[in-house]
Amino acid sequence: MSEGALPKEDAVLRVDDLQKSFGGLAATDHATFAVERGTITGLIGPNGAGKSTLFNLISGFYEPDGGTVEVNGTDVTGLEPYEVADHGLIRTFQTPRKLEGMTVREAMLVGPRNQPGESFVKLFATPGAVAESESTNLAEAERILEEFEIDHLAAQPATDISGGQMKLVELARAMLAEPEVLLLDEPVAGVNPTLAKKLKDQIRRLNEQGTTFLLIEHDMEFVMDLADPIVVLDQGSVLTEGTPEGVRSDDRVIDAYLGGGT
Amino acid sequence: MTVLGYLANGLVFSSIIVLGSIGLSLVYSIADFANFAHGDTMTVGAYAALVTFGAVGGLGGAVLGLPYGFFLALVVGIAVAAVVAVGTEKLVYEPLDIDSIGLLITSIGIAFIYRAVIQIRFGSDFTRYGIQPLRPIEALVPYGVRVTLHDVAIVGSAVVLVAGLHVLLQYTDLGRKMRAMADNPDLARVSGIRTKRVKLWTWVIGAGLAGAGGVFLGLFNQLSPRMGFNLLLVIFAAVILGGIGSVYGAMAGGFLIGMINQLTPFFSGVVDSLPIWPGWLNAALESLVSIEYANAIAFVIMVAVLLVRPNGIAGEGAT
Amino acid sequence: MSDDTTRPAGAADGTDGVDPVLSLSNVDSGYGEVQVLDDCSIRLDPGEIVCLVGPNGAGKSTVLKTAFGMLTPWTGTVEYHGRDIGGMAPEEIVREGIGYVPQTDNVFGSLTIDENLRMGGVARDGGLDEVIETLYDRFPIIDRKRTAKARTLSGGQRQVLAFARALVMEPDVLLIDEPSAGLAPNTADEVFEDVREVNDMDTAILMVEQNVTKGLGISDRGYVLDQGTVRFEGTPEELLNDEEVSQLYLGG
Amino acid sequence: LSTTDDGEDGSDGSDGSDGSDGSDGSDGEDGSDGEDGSDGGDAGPYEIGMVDSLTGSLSAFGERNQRGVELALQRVNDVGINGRELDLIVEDSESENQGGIAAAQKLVNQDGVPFLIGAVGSGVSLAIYESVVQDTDVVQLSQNSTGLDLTNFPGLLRMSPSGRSQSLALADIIADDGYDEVAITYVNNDYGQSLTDAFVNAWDGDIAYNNPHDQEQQSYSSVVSEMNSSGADAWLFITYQAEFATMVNEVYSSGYEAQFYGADSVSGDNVIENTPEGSMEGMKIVVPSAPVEEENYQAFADAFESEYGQQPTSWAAYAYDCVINAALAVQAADEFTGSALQDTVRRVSGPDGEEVTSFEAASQILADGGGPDDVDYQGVSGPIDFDENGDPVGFLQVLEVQDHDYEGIDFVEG
Amino acid sequence: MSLLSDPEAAIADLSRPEKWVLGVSAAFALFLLAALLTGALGPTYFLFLVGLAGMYALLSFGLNAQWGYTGLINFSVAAFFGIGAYGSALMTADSSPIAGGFNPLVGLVVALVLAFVLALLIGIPTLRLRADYLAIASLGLAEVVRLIVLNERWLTNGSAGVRGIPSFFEGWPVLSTFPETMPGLRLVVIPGSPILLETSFWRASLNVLLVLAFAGATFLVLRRAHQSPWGRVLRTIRSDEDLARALGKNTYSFKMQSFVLGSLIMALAGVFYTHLNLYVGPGDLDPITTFYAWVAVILGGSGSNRGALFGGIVIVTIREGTRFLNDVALPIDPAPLRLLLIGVVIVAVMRYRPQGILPPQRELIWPSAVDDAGSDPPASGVREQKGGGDDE
Ligand SMILES: Nc1ncnc2c1ncn2[C@@H]1O[C@H](COP(=O)(O)OP(=O)(O)OP(=O)(O)O)[C@@H](O)[C@H]1O
Ligand SMILES: Nc1ncnc2c1ncn2[C@@H]1O[C@H](COP(=O)(O)OP(=O)(O)OP(=O)(O)O)[C@@H](O)[C@H]1O
Ligand SMILES: [Mg+2]
Ligand SMILES: [Mg+2]
Repeated sequence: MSEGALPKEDAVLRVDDLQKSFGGLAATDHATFAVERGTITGLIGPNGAGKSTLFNLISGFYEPDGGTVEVNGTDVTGLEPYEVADHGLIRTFQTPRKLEGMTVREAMLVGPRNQPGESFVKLFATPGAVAESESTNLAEAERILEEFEIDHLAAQPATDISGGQMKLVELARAMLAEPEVLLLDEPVAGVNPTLAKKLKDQIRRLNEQGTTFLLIEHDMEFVMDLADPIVVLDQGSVLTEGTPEGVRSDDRVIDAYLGGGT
Repeated sequence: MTVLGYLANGLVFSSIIVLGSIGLSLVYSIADFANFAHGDTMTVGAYAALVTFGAVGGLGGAVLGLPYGFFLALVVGIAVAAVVAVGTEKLVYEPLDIDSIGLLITSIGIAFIYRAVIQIRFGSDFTRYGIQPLRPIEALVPYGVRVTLHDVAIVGSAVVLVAGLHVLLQYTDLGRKMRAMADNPDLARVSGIRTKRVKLWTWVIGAGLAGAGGVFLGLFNQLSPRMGFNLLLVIFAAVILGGIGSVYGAMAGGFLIGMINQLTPFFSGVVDSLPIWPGWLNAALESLVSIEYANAIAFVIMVAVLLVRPNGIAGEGAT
Repeated sequence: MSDDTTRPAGAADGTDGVDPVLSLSNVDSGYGEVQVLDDCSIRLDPGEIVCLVGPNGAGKSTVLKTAFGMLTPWTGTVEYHGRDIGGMAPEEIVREGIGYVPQTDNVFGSLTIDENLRMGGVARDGGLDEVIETLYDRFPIIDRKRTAKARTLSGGQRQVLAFARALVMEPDVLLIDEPSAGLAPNTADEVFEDVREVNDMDTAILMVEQNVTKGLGISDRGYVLDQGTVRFEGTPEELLNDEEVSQLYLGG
Repeated sequence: LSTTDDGEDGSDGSDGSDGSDGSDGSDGEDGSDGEDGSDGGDAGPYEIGMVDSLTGSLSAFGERNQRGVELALQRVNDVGINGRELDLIVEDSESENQGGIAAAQKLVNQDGVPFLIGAVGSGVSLAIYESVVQDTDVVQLSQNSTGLDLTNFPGLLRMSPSGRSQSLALADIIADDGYDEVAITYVNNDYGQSLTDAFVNAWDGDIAYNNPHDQEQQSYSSVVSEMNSSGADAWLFITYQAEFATMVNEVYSSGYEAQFYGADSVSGDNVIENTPEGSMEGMKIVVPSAPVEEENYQAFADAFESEYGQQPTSWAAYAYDCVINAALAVQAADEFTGSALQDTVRRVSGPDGEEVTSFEAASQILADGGGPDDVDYQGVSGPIDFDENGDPVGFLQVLEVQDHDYEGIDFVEG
Repeated sequence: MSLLSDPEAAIADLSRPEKWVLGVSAAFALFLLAALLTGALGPTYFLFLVGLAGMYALLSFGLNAQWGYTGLINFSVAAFFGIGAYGSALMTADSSPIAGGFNPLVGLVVALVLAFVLALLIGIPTLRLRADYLAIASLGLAEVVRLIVLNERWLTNGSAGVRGIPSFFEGWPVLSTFPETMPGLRLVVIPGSPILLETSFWRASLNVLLVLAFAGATFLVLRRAHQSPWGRVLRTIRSDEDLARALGKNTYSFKMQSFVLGSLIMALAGVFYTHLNLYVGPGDLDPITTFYAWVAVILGGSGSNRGALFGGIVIVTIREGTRFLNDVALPIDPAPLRLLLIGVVIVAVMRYRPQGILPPQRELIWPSAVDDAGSDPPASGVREQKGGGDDE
């Protein structure tokens, strides 16, 4: 069952024998794999295979029925999401989260972690530091929005944008958090191909700067181009793991996932 | 009084609460706001029945110690409450373009208006239906149960109404449409559900039941312009306890709250007789579990229940 | 702006003399005071599959919402079989024979799969059970979860359910917003296959897709929308082979 | 702009009937201001204020008050005061402190009334006194408050006698009837609490049950069943009519039997109308009253009956007397100011002077050149005669329910 | 409403609803001024109303910090208000059954500490759970607190209430005797209707001073806190708590901070109330206060500090202004009529208020950062800076 779990030298994220069931359904079934530092690891699998569930388990949103999650060598199993995030792991959501009553710009600025201005005391004790970090964050936010070609939306209410734009905001915000590991749940579903291409470059660039990615995506062109290795999940457990070419030509993967068309 | 007796009293009182809480819950889930005018809708029903009963009086024979005229008045009370609610929806709520908390505030205004109109028309003093109160049913007294035929009629009618609602929700499409609307009104329209119509039906049912609750409350106790409003907090507690937006939850919650409310003396008896060890704790408990804290006890129990069943007793409500 | 291989926007020159089933003519539309569509004209002929493509925020979803009465056109007309339906309420449009699958929030989370499908058929006169059984046969992915609440479905499963829900009415025209978003490649293929099949049963389909290759692949015609205006219109081959279009919009 | 030195030094003209002379000089100015403010020359009406429970939990009492007020205003304005009318500005307390204080603030500081009738609940009356009236020379006369605490505030007058005398009387009556054990339930507010405390002090026997109940509950069946379980045969109710009527009905339909006793506020036509025949038979209630057979009460009752089609309640009578007493105070005073009224309000109904039973008669004496001490207005609710604490001399009547109606069986002097 | 240096530009900069509100407010202020000058409105009474408005503004500030910022549904506004009122009253009043006679400042501190403890007691078990827990628990809490105050006579005097409360400035130098030492003034603006300013007027002015100090300080603190990353996290929680958690925010701690902050402000309103009315009773814990605080916050626009202030004023206008409508002689019973009017006004405001009366749609970004970054500041984001802070 864990045949894909090759020993990793420097795993930034390690999932070991993770289990989670809903009612009778084992959404995650003894899943074991590791994400090596510096990689862009793809996570693919049929609809309902348990990919998003796995994200929820890793990031602390679900409490696993069994197994462990390690981030940077620390056991984070059962921690609160914010504690997991403190260890440098940030995730995005498959269905974009709408921030009612906020502009896109504000919604972006929630991203950076440990802002001095998030402490009530510091607001009054060291307003200078707050202002400074706020300026930096603001500039950074505007820069990323520009790169994502949505800077014109900055002052728009975050709920009044198109479906694809929401996905972009979600991704851009996660980047602002400057995580060590970024878990992306279908970042380009619904994103225009031309823009998706640019995002690909973005991710690659961030990766070169040291961010590790774990990426769920059904757009084969996108994953196969970007990710190496690729983990294939089926019915809650790891079906196989390998290079894009290897996975692409694996019969079981073609059967369960890719289908004849690709 | 025996436990059985307290339970019987609780049953009667719960029947009224249940009628109120179902409507509140329905409106909450379909029209998407906590209707603070719901208690006063009960009052509207009660007074409409008062007028009708005054006009027709002890028409014909009697069932369960209640003249036929009373049942006619009950029907009119239900109808008037429904009509008033539908009118309010059409005139006030529908044209509004605000979120649910805005609707909530509006409903506070509506509640004031209902109450004021009733007070202008009927004065603020209390009154009763001109029906001779009954003595307890002799056969039950030896068991410590002291209920009258009227109480039986209240419970019976409530059961009939609740059963009718159950059939309506379960065996007609309306119930499903209501749930669909509660879930996602836009998608409901996209699916072809005529949401305005469903909403009107919701008001008819919810307010109708409230009207019935009001009439029974008048029979059980008395009528005054503040009667429904005074019950509102308890009804809210029942709805929350049952799981907001769940009709069956509201039934269960109403039942439980009504029971707890009537059982306080029993609880205090239990506390008195328990050998609670640190003396001060015993004393504190004895003074706290007493009749003046009846409502507080109901709330504490409600919170305790919720800690065990976080989504209300009915499980998941429509969120 | 346009070149030889593609016809310029709005030049709907009475394609083969057939009357369109659904047409938007010179429509302006938007949300509140924000204009999104700007003089937008789109037609759907009987039996066609038409694919709308374009950047995020171009107004593709807005076209569908305007056609389906979720938004009222500010100017211009929406015609269905030659009748103006602009501004008619969605619940009535469903009864006219148009179906719609929204892009987001497209299932009733607190209802079971079965109830979701039943809700899709509230405007039907009869034969509901049969249709639903057929749909279960066609989409085993949801057949397995009939009594599960829709909110527990995975993203892809939801998409399938939403599609099936719209089919319960056996509509004449189907508007679909990004049917393949979030679907596994094989499931996406199946859905496109289904779209084809539904189309074979004489349902005209207007579809928004970001998976341009596959989307255009099954379509008869395509429109490229940008900033609320139709920039290009043509057959899939024409659009895919056009350098500019492909570069700017199709990620080629 | 000019500086006035208004006589704060007249501290309170309330502790004696003669303590106001010192402040006359400066108040002359106030007097004319008051009139200017109330948009009238000499022909304009005298404006006084009233805080009443028109809405909220005591609104039924407010309604009863208003009937008495209306009748009294008719009486007064049929005759007139120095050729002018009396105008009563009524503000709603919503039966709450906050509302009551706001109402009084408006009346005193906005409308500038020198005479304030108010309020119903003892708590609200005191709240108004402490936060609005205390440091001014405005006269406050509460129409309905029977709470014992008011006695400690001599500046706060009231028309209804302190509940203490009722409590003492009740203790005597119950003991005389041969009971040595009693179950008490009282409404959980200042009124219920203080009357019960006084009763408990005066009562030598056992108390089997003594618990408060909240107002406006939809069911009191647990209360009555606990009273029943307590084993006492004498049950004392210190509560309001609506609550009491509910309890009687619940006692009746539970089949309990006991001898009932009650304080004044459980009596009323509405209780009789809304309880079954025989359910309260033999109940004894102590109510403050003027001796009922007296002609002025009869005249009042007849007028009330013909106006409203029902017997007056004591609350209507109190409010009636408040207005008449105020009107007489206004007529007897040299000027329309608080300090002048402080002086006359006690004297026109005080024991000195000729006993009269109507406004018309009293007004006549004053018009004929009589001073405030030449008149002793006898109210329809009693002889009034405020004592040094601002409480009236109460006459109590003992009522017994016979054939489902109240019959006076005895008088007790307060 | 001073719009500082450049009024014209500032006005031009306002959004439509803001102009509307500004216009109406200005007209209302003029009306009040005229009424005051002509003697139609008694100055002492007016100051009392201002005090009340300040009190409601404080309550709505408090609720706004909970509901408006974070989406915490608190149905026990009256309880925190009551705790503040009783806390101070029991420490200072001479009739207090437990302590009494302390300086009102001690009362203030005790009241705040009590509110703090109570907020923790209810927050700790409920804030970790689903959102409506707080709604339920607070609904119950309000009732429990009210009943305890009503029934525990050894602690609170029970239904008799606490009286003999000194004014807030009792024992302060100068201020404690200020009202008595001020001469009575007589202003004649319109001949024949002089305006009298006497002791009660000066006493009322002190109260207004106090409430302005309370509300002003609260406003400043809230404004800084709200327009900051802190406030932004709260708004994120309000909209989607999961998202905030995913981004590494300790939402439990943030919710607790917001809850405690709001509760303290409500208690502050209670402290003011105590020294305004000099009497507190169990009736002051009536849920109606919670009602009105909610109405104020919603009318003003949830999440907006200026809105909360505005809401407080509107409530007083609705509640006390309707008293004047009784002066119009009508053939019906005036009392329920006022209730009716309050109802109609509430409905009408909800119906006809221009969308987003003082909308909360302020960008929650540290103001100076917007300038520093040199990015084009969104019109709405900085506006609060320019005009908003100075609404009276
Ligand atoms: N909260 C839940 N309760 C019950 N079942 C759930 C829940 N969440 C997920 N499931 C079930 O677990 C399975 C895995 O779901 P998951 O969302 O992880 O799939 P996925 O791999 O992300 O699919 P997709 O690619 O379609 O998003 C599905 O069958 C789904 O129905
Ligand atoms: N509810 C709304 N209120 C206001 N503006 C909106 C709303 N929804 C969308 N918009 C705006 O309308 C424009 C068009 O949106 P639309 O959803 O039609 O885009 P789309 O072409 O479907 O994009 P996508 O491919 O990303 O789904 C966008 O710029 C968006 O910001
Ligand atoms: Mg998924
Ligand atoms: Mg779209």
